[in-house]
Amino acid sequence: MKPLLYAEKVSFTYPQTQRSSGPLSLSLHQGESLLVYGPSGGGKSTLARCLAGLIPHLYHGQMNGDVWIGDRNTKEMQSWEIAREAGFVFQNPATQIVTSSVEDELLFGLENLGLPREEIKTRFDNVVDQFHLSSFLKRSPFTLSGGEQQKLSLAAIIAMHPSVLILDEPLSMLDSSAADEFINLLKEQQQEGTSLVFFEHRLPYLQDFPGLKRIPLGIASNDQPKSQITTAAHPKKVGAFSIHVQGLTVSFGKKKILDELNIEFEGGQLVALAGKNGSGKTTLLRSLAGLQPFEGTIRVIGNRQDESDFPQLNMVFQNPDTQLFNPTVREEILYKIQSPNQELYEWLIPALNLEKYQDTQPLLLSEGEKRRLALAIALMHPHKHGILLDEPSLGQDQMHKDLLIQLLKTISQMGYLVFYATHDIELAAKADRMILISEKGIIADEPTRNILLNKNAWQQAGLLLPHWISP
Amino acid sequence: MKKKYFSTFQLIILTLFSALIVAAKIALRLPIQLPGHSGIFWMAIIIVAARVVLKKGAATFVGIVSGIMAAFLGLGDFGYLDTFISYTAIGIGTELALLLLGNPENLVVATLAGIIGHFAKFLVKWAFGAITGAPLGFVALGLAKAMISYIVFGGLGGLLGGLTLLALKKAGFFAYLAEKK
Amino acid sequence: MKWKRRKLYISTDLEETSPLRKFDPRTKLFLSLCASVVVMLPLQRLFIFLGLYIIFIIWARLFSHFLKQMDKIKWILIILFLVDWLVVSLQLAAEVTLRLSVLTSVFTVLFATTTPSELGLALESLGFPYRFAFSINLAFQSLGMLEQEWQAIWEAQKSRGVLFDIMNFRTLFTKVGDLVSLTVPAIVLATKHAWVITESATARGFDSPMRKPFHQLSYSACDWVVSIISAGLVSMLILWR
Amino acid sequence: MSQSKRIILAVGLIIVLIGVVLGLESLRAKIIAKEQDVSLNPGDVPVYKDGELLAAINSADLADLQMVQFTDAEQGKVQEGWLIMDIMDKYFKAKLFPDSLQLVFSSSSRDKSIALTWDEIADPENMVMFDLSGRGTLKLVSKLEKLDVRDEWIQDVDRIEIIEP
Repeated sequence: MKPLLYAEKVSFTYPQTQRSSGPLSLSLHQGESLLVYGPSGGGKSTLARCLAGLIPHLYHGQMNGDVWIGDRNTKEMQSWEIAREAGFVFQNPATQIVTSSVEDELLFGLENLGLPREEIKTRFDNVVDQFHLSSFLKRSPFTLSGGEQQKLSLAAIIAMHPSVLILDEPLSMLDSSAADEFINLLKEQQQEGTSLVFFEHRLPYLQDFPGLKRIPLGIASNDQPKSQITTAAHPKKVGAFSIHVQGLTVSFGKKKILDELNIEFEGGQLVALAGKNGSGKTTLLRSLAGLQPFEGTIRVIGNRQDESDFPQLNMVFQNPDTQLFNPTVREEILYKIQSPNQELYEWLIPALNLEKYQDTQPLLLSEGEKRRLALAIALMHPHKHGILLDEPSLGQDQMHKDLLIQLLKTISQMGYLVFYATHDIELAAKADRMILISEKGIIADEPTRNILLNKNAWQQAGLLLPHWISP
Repeated sequence: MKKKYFSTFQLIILTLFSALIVAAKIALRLPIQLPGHSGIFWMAIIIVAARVVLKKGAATFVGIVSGIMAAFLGLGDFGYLDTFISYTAIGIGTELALLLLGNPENLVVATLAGIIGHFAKFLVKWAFGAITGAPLGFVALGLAKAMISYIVFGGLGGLLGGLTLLALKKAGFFAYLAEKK
Repeated sequence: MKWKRRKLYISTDLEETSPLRKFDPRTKLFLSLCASVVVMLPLQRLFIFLGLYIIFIIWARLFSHFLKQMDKIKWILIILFLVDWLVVSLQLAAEVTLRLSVLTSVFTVLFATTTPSELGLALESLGFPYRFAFSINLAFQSLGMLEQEWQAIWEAQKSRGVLFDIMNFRTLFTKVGDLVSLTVPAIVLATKHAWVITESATARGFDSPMRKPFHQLSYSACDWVVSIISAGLVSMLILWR
Repeated sequence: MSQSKRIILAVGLIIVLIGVVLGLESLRAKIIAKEQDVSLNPGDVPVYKDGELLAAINSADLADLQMVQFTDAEQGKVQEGWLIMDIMDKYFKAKLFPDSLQLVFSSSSRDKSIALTWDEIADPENMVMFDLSGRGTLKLVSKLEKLDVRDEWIQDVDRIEIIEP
């Protein structure tokens, strides 16, 4: 039987950065599912684009090898001809939306196929039924949750009846329950005969995906981190303190995002904040960072007498691109710091595995590297009490997540408070203490081990505790 | 198949830059009560747009799309028509200025292009006044003062655009861009 | 520098209850253009037009929008009227004030009763390329996201010690350099979004020569009637001696 | 074209634009000012000051003014007409003319002219007035010594010039 999708030693090299990916060879038959896995920076996204014909149609660079869809070489097809055969689901559900309503989003691809009106109508109705979208049709896709957006993106592609579906880390922005739901939708698609190619590093979610064939991506990541970070090397330790949050309330208009929260933190703790998207995680962090007007009190009580005011916590923002604009990584880290602590800098750079990038232009770093850079920026800035991190694991593979956790632990051991918000339960499970939050408020605030055993709390938070995470 | 004038990427970049201008105008308020101060970000972005998409018509396109948006959102003081035309005029003015002046990575060029582009908006407001017989916003302020303020903010915006381009270049933005069609 | 309170969605000025919602956007565009021509008429005819115009605006339930527009420029109207009256004549004062108020408000008929995507469809059917209509829609749907991004950038840079608070006319010149820390990330983020959207749109067949729109505008009998009547009125007002 | 030339050109362009705006704006101000002026019709007697047209005296407009008369000493005929001071009052309402202000009445067809001070005109005893001739033109007559014989009268006055001292 002829494969639907056939790739032979496909590799690609970017012209500017000279980063290269591949080679990858695979063949995919009707109803089959493949998983291409490997560390971040190994070129998964690039190869996914090669399979979907976005490379070479949208990218400059050197593509070797060939991809055939059916019996046609993608190099010889027009991009809309490829779109008819191969659907592509992107990593970030919010940014791949191209129209202003759910209805238009579903129609977009169908219109481009040039189908007759009746055919469009039929396919539209089918997909609305299948994905239970009828109550959403007039809504702006931006009012949907991340999980719903990713579902919509899938629906919009399925409506086009592609024979192959290529998925580029579709789970990385989703919380555990949304990820689980999305996987179930894909299982249904597979049963209906669609062939799938996953490029994903959140492997545990795909553990029980029926008939999934695994293809390891040959390239070993060439930025192996230093194995150990020691607290001894760190220049500075802080004295004991505690931060008291009392009656913290934040409202947008009439809607209360946070309602009368009471939390106490101690210096030296590593605390995770877990909850669904929209549960107020970011708002809580912003309040602690002093970026968000709020009612209630947040104050530090330290061992020194004068410390009874607002805490000094530096925030590491979710999207590192909101900060980067300097010519080199070094200048970026040291920007606007009056007298930088050289000792700290020397410690931080290898600890964050940024040594060889000091003279690189920040915009040319990979997503993971940029996140580490943002962390370096926050840590270099004078802060008394610690750091806050918003979704620090996005775009990081397992190895870098381990590195990150190791670093955060080190920082907390020096006496700082480290408080991070995440939807990644695996990452949350690495903290000493976890706070589970939902729209209704704090559901549980206990040592991580206890929370992982508390099934009831997870249910209340509306989150699925994946079975492979155990205390 | 016939090649489109703007590639899909260029079209979408210009579209998002147009929206970026309007978003800045909505989000950002300088504490200065002088006509035309929103021109700082406006001119900066439009000049960057013209450099990023190196094709004739880029600045005009940004002007038109942001003009339509501003009209829909009810921005501007003298109604939809005036708003639309003045945004469009900025686009065309900048376009023509850059056609004459060349690459806005030169800060003098960027500043002058900013002045000319922003002056085009002033001309529209002024012509709008002349058609109705009214000196419009210049009643209270005086024509010369209004003109100077437009020139200053246009120039500052152009300068910011030029500085932004230089910083983008140093930070590796154009290398990022060069990989995309 | 100040940021306005975080707004999640920026809505257009749409008036849902207006009977004009049902009309073809092309009709409304035509009406608005007609009205802006008539504005140049001499005073008596301008008065007749204004009478008809206000009746129309009230019927279209746009009177509050009209008042809102007037409210924005009320001081200018008052000053203009007084100055022109004292310096020149009552006639000129009336003429100028009326023209300005009408010109400021005529396009309410179009913009307050049409959604961006309807305008997109109208432009497409008037012969503008689909890409242009697509672009307008995309610009609108990206607005909320970009506004949040401006704010995120500002916060991120502020937390690094870039200060914009002491911004007055004099310090502005020295601060232009610091503003780069806002514009560069803003440009980078917008470009990255543009790229993802480009990929996403291309992967769903954007620019396919086969494209057929699903929603189509139709010029109804009502549209014809309104267009013809307004065209007739306008030519009557212009030609009448 | 070199970069510096382009820049100079652009600076020039900006200056020209500013000039055009300011120029047109002052022109527009003038046009508005002119709109309130009386236009000059055939038969009118224009009143100028510093070359600027201030008013146009039309004999038909004078009908509502009070007529005065005197008998001239030369031929004993009755001269009837409107006092110049009344006419001036009609056209330059509420304007106080200083006594030393000069009005020059001239006729191009007769090549005659005379300068009178406001002091002389404003004295009703002097009877400085316009007499409507049979041809419909205005004739300046007076009991003033320098203007009391036919030879000194200004027939067919077609220009009045106001001269400030």
